Amino acid sequence: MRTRWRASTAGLILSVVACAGKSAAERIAEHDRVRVAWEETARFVGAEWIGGAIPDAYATRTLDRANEELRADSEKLQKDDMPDEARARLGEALEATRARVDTLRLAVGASDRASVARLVRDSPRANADSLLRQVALR
Amino acid sequence: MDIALVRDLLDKQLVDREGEPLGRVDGIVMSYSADAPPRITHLELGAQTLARRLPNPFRSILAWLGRRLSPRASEPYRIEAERIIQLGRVIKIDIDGARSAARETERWVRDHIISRIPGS
Amino acid sequence: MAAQSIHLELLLDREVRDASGRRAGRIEEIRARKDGDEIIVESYHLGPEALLERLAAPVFRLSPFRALGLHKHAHGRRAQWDQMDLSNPERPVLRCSVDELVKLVR
Amino acid sequence: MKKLLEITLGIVTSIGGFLEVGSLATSAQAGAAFGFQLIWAIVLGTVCLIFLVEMSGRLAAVSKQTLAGAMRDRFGYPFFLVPLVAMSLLALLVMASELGGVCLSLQLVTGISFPWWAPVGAFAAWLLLWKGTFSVVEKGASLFGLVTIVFVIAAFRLHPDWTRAAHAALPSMPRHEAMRYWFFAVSILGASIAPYLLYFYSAGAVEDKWNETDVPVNRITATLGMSFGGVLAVAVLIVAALVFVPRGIRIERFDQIALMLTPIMGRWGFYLFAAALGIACFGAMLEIALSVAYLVAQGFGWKWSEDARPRDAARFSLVYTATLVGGALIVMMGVDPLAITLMSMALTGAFLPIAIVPFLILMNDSRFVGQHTNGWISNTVVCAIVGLAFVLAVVSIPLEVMGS
Repeated sequence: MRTRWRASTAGLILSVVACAGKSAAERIAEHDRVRVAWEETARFVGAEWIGGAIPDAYATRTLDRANEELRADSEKLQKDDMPDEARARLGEALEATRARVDTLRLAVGASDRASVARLVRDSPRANADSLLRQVALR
Repeated sequence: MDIALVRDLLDKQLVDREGEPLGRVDGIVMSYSADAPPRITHLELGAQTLARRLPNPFRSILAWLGRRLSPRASEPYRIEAERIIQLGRVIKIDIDGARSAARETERWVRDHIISRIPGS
Repeated sequence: MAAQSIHLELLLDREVRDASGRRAGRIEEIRARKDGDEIIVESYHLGPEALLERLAAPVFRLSPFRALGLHKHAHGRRAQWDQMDLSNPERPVLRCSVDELVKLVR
Repeated sequence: MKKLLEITLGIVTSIGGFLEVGSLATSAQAGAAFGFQLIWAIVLGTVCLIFLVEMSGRLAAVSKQTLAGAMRDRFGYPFFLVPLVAMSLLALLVMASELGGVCLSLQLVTGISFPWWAPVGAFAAWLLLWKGTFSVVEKGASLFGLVTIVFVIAAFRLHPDWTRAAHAALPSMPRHEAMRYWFFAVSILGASIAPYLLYFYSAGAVEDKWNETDVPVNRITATLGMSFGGVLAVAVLIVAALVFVPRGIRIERFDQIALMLTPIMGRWGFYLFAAALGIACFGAMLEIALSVAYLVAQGFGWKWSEDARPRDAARFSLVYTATLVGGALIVMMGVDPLAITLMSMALTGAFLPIAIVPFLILMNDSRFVGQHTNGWISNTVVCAIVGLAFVLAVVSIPLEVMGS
């Protein structure tokens, strides 16, 4: 009797946790948040590196980290269940961001300040105001 | 003087004549006979005494471990109840702590591990 | 009868029944008298069944809990040394019935 | 003069214990993700910590017993093992995250990757405990700990909207990512109400030979010391909010947090962040190692004293050495420090009842604290906050683990 009782409660707990997991829309938003977070981190590193505020070792290591995280997230993207159209769009965006981070990483590695400045200026900037409103800081 | 054995004696800190810690009262041995009031004969310290107080699954494992690791150290150490000088926040025992077997493990750790490390 | 040595810490929380099998409580405290070098046991204090009450007794005497009346039924009973048969420490038995024990209200 | 020394015990306990890798990481992440909204969790944690630290000091002053010793004395042996085992395992995990913090600060400064620094950081902490005395730990940590004031300076230089920050001191419901919000709330509570702080503080009070006359000073020490830590954590949250939110950066890894001060102080900001992180975490490592040693030694009745030479308190010294080695091994496995930190803080939240409930029973037992037993205010405040932390942990940990 005891084992049957334990099996049913385990089933109950798992189902509660599973359905409370994230809906497809949330997963898409999550992937987008991760992409923006690392794109902006890369921009921030580039800007501070040009300003001479951070050492080269830190800048290259953090850009490598950004690259790894974006690759890991796109792998996770393939496993998440969501409409294919959204998966393709997100996949492209992640890939584009990763490419930009990679070029920035190479420019910093080569201490090529001019192209770093250009890359930082040109990459699409997150909308600061909307973000501040989202967390009631504006 | 009236004593509540669990509240005032069991698990209390034991110190020797100089006030150096000896351990805690892990066990109390009582001599029981049907026709006379029971008398407290010894206080007991040691890993084996502690292991015996655990619910069963742990008791056998720890007792086995104690025997394997250091049979001599885990031998319970008994102090005659007559040696109790003073009861209170700590219990003072008429013993020279440095040489008493209660500090067996402490001496073992000191001689075999700590004193081998420079600057100890 | 030869004296038998018992480990007092193993008596703790042991359930005590009287000769007819009625429950008298669990051994919570043992009172003794120290005269000179001798420590002589005088009585056994049997606490309530619930372990939590014994541990959290001081908290239950606090005003918020007192209002709930938790402290009221956390009473105990006292068995004199000659009322307790410890020949088998695993199963302490009273030598009298539960009602003959002194009731204690904390 | 002695009273002044006691106040330093409060300040050092709060620096070593309050602002460490846990509160730094959770405050920074919470600020970057939810702006000022989670300031209430820091305030709540600080209030609860003030009560708990005051109590552990009062217990030590009145009963001349430390928290661990009193727990063994009052609850007896088998029950004492539950908090002992729980707190020691938790302390090992928190020790690893603190050592991770020290290694990261060294990595920031030198560029050499962090697992290599683990043996160096652990050895330095061990050497200080091996050769130093309690007052060396106490004075050193509080002196160097003052560098953490850099976060307060940075917060002021960012001219935050103080009224909005004050509003955030009142609890509010999340507007987005509810599970992550509650996970951060419990991690912040777990980071601020660190049980090892209580063992360290009470042992410090006994080692400094406090007595009943010190009870009033103890109240000031606890309030001043812990509020000092609370202010630092709020400052970290504010700076993170104002630096990362407008840049759309959500913190996933420690590396990102290091950028926190650079926009305000340039290269100085980068190195000051590394120094503040390293020193705060190093102070916490010393406190955790000592706390575990106090907990075990006092629980089993061994000789315990940081002032004595290691050979005179052999098993006590062996325990803090083992704790440091254990922490180093976990870090050397290269586990992500932010992951260890967040999980150990959330687990602390879940373990709080095991650490705090026995403590509450002691503080209401006149046999230990004489007539200085708890007023109903401190009892209710602590019960409410510990209950909240436990509920939040039980709700948010499984979902966060499933989520991430």
